[in-house]
Amino acid sequence: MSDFAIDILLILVKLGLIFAVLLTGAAYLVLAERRVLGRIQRRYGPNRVGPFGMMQPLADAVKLLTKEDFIPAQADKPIFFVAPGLAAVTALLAFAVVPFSPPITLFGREVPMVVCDLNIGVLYFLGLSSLAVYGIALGGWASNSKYALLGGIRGLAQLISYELAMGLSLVPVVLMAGSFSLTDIVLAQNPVPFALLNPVAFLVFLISTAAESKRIPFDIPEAENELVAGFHTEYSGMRFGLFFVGEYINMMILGSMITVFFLGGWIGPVLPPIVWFFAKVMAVAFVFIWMRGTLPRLRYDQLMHFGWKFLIPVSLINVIVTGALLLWLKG
Amino acid sequence: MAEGIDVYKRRYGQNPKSLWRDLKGTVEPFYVTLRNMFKKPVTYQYPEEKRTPYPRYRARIVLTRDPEGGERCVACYLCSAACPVDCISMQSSEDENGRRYAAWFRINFSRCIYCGLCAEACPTLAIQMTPFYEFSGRDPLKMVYEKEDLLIADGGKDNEYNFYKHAGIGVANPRGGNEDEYGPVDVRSNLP
Amino acid sequence: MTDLLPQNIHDALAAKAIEHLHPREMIIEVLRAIQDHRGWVPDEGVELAGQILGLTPLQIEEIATFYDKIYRQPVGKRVIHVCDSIACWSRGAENLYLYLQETLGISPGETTQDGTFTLLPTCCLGLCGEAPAMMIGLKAYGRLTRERIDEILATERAEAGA
Amino acid sequence: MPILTIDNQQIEVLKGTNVLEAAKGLGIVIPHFCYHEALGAVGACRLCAMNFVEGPVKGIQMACMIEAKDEMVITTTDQASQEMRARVIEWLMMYHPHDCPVCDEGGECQLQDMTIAGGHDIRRYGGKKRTYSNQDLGPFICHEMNRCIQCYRCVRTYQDYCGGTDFGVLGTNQRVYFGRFRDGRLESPFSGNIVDACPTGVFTDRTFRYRTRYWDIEEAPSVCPHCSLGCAVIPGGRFRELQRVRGGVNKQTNGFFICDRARFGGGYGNHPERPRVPRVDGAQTTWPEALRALRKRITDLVARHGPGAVAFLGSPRASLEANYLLDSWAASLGSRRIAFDSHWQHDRSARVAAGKLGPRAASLEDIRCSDFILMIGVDPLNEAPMLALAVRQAVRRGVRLAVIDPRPVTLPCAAAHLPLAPEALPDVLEALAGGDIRRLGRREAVLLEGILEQLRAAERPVLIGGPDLLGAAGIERLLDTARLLASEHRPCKVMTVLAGPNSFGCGVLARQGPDFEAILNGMLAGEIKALVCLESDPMTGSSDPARTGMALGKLELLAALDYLPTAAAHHAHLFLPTTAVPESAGVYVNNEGRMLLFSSAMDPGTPISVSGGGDHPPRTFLPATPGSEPRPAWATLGHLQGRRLSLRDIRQAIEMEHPNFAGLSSLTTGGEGKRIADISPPPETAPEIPFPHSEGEGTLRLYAMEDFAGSGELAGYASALAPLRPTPFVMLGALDAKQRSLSDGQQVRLRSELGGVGVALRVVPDLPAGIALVPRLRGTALESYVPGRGHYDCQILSEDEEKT
Repeated sequence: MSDFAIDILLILVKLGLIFAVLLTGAAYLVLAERRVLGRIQRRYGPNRVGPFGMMQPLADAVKLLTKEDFIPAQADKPIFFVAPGLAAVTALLAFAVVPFSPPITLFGREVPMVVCDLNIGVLYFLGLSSLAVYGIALGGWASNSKYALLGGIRGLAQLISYELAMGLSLVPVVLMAGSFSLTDIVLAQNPVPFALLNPVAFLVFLISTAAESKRIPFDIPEAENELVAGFHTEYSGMRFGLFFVGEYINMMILGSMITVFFLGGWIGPVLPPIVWFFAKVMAVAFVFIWMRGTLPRLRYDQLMHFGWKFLIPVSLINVIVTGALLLWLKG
Repeated sequence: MAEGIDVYKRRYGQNPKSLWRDLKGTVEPFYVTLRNMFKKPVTYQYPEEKRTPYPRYRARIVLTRDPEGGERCVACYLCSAACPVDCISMQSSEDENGRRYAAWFRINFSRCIYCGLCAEACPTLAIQMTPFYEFSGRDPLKMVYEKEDLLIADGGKDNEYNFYKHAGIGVANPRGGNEDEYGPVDVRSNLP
Repeated sequence: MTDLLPQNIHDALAAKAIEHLHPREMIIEVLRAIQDHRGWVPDEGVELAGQILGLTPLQIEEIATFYDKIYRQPVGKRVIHVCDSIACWSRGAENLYLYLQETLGISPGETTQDGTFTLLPTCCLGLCGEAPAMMIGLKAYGRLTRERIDEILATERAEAGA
Repeated sequence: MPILTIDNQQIEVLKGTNVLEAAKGLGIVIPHFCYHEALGAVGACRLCAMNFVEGPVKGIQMACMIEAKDEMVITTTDQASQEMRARVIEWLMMYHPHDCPVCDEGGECQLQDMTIAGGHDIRRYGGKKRTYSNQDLGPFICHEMNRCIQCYRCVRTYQDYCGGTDFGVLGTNQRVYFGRFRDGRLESPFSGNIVDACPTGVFTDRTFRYRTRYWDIEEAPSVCPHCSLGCAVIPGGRFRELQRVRGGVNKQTNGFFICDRARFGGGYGNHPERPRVPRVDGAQTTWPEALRALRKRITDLVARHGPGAVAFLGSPRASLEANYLLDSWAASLGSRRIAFDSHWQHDRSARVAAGKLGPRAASLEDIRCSDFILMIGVDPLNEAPMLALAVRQAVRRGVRLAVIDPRPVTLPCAAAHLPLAPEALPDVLEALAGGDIRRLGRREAVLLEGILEQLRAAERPVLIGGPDLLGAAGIERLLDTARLLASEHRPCKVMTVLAGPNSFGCGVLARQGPDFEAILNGMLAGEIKALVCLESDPMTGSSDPARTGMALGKLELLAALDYLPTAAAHHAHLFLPTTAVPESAGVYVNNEGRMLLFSSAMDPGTPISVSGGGDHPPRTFLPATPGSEPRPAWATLGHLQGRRLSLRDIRQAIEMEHPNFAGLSSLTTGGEGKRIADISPPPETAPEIPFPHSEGEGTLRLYAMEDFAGSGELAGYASALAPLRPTPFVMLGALDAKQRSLSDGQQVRLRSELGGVGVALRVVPDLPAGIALVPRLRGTALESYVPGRGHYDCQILSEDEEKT
């Protein structure tokens, strides 16, 4: 068997694994969110299906699959069909560059624990996370519903606003790591994660990712009390499910990104690196859920105000300060 | 950016404490929610765990009887008039003693919203709400209760009350025989 | 009929009623005639008056139950009407009324055991100038005292007995 | 016209209006009990207190007792008058029992409303309450004296307005009692009005006892179909059943009150045998099937025998719209054989009235305001009861009333009665019109001279006549008399009582058309093969039931549209159910030519009391209401002609075709209606009715007369009226009775061309000699004696004579 074939096989195996882990992860993240929110509100959350409600995601899937797939009369059908997939796929694709463990040696070969260690991983990630909004915008547009359209437009505006802050908050990370490769960034955080070295960038990134994934308090595109359900108002059944899955996969990806960029990736004592990686991702996911259970939704103008007039200036200043500091340290 | 700073100035310039308050207001809730996460949920796990409702809980409706065992309901239609979902219907009638009663009385429990307005409207304390809430069915027709299903052999919440002992029309007692009445007037009396 | 009204009076009243433009005006007259003869006006008396006057019993009864000097219930041979209006009351009628009840052993509206006296209160007799006053039959007595009452009762009892 | 200020608002009112009414005109309704528009003000309840600030009277006054004057300034919301009203209502309520839940008045009780409006919301009196024993007031009225607040409205209604003499007020002081001398039915035929008049639950409708609350009842303004006066009534239904009828207000017709026949005679629509499903040849079928069958059979007959083979019979109890559509259906088929009343004499009379009455027609209000009334050949209490009440109102004002009629016309008021044989009535009319008075007897001539004198002296005299004894020719003569008596400055109005609620409308539609007699001849001759009866029963409706029965037997097709289980409906080859008056909308034209709109109060359907069999209603869900097949006759008739018409379309079509009915489509329910325009060509002169004098020893001329509750077609199916129906009797003059040595109350045998019947004898002192009278009583042996037919020759024998 040639190396190339083995490489392909390994990539396929990794892809399969990642798919499986991401999808089940997303499904259980839904359950985890409902349970945690329940506890925050002093309820139990879903606990009827299986022990501790562990089979709930399965039941949800069955329900979503068996529900009627409703298509509005005047909808732009092709786009309407594609949009939820787009939302899920772009989210999945971003995971290609995430290293979740140091390379391991398997059958005498060194196998990198990343699907594809691009040397411009950061740019790839930024690009894909921006693409994710296509699903929302197109879904909102294709539904031929004013709520959905408004939701899509808001999603676009919100993404543009926060993408900038997110990108700018990554500049110090790249500066500090001296590389665009995510593996290099992780390695650069041994022993001190960037979250401690540059907390401002960390916070800006954390907030921006929350806004990117349209999580509360930034869920303006689907604000229930104004827009019914925003961009997915007209979606039902598994198509709605895809949007949902996309959103939670996105949450996992962003969690991974935070882990990679700021929390030192797999690096940690005692436990195997992959466990550390997942623990950190889960911790970030928990923070997101916690945030949802705590904060109320921002108003649209507040959201824009906060993004443009606060986050971007702060991250710009942070770039300058970090750059200056690095120059001073090295110089 | 200068404008942005102006905004912060306008907002916090006068009172620097406001910034602190805002920050605290953003962070403190995280503590509150976290603390609640470790408290015992208030949920009752219904089919396994049952709660005892208070006596005045509003669930299944009954028709009660007066202390003498007679039907309290006089079929005055006030409950059906008060009912916001029109689930009560009846036909009043008169028995040989001149007592007004319901020839038939029907509550459609598949429509009832247990609001209690009927019990509130009832002038004779006949219609009362009970705390019996485990009450459902799959066949809507089986949820239509007739008078025979609704009548209980008890006075419910006020066992002593008998409307006809106060109504002054001579049903429970002879005319003028209630304790708050004079005997019937005699028009032909010689007394002025 | 004869125990209600003697035939001759009946005929006289009937003749008068035919002449009368408004027989209603004679209601009291006919009722008094019956009462004079019978002592009081039973239901049949009301009906008889109706027959005489060409009116319905109700039209008679409306009048009969209105006036307290027309007795629609049996009374004794003598009916004592004691005035209980303000003028007599201020002159002590209340006490005399109680005294009468005591002497006769009856309460208002009742008849003595021997069937002689019936005691009834009445509103003003028009004898305020001679208060306290009472009326027995058509005879009015004023300036009453206990002694005078005893006297009057004795006379009336004697007359009634005769 | 005084202008006064009430609560800072100015209003101008007619002179003589009281302040309470004036305030009502501004929308300020002050609680009051004793004041009633029809009964007037007596100032007894002391509730309508207002504060008179400026003007001729000052201080707290009873508004109903004070005439509105210029420059009055009145407040109703000041503390003093409000407090006064609150106190008064508290006194009135002191002894009132605690029984609203079991009181039928609850919910529509003026006392409840006024108590709340007066500001009395909590009882302070904790002492004992006065009670009364009740009386049994018969099958119509329930008595509950404990609820009385002594407003005297009942007595004022019963005695003063309606002229009843068996109910009144007894006692004085704290014992005032409203009742009868003894238990028993209230005898006045207007007794039901005390139910409407009583502001609380002392008098309630016994037929409606414990049935429905006001808020559950479906009501709509309607018109009473029992006689031709067109009184406003408000029928109310619940559970698909007509449960009661209340009096409506129409100041031009009935005013505020109605008769007991209207109030308690609504049960015809609830008749247990009412046919509710279409039938073809005796078998129940569906609507489309029945309509198709009828259309096909009629087309076949027309194809085979020509359009003349199909005849139509409208009805004075069907709405104008339905009659019109029947007419237009006949016209579209090409048949001119349509009559609108199976009773020949009634039909002709209605045509005369419709053609000639014109602006001379008197409304009941005209009668109430008249100053001399002559009634000739009319018996109001039996033929048109509210007419008697209208006449009474005039008499109460001191107006003289003369009655010329052989029947012992009973009226709730004093009247000069001249009993003349029916044959003499045309002579009387002639004499009144200026003819020779001496043709009558001496006594009659003297009386008639007097009447004529008063008639000439009166400023607003009204002549009233009925078709039963006068006949069409007599009605025509009555109209001529009125024309001769009237001058430009002095109108002489006429009221003609007609047979049915829509007789007048039918008369306009009928114009020169054939009458039922012609159709009957056609049927007997075999020229007419089919008859379509719209809400009419020729078997009992025509003046000769036997001949009609024979003619109907010869028909190939008898189609009936009806809501009553009549003989015609029973025998019809094709039957289509229609809606009863309270279930449908339409227009009636009353006897003075007033178009009156009635609207539908309820939907047709088998009452729950029937479908539930007395028990609770069945526990099923059905897609359709049981027994809801009846459709309005106009809808069915439109359908049969293949036209989809709304009532509005029909009314506009009627207006187009008959300009008399101008304004028909702009009528509104609950209004006073509108007189039809008088532009119809006068009808041909009605044929004279011969009054043959009877021959032979012991032969009497027997006339049938209407009875209050027993004669009307609708009344006959109203079970609640049963207590008012007399047992069969015959009336005979005192002289005739003496000749035959018969006495009052005796069972006698009545023998005539219709056979022999055993009846009770009533001796009437002043019945003209040679005349006997029987009431037409449906459902008895006297059913076949039809009023208005002329006379029957009869013999009256005692039972013993009969045996020998």
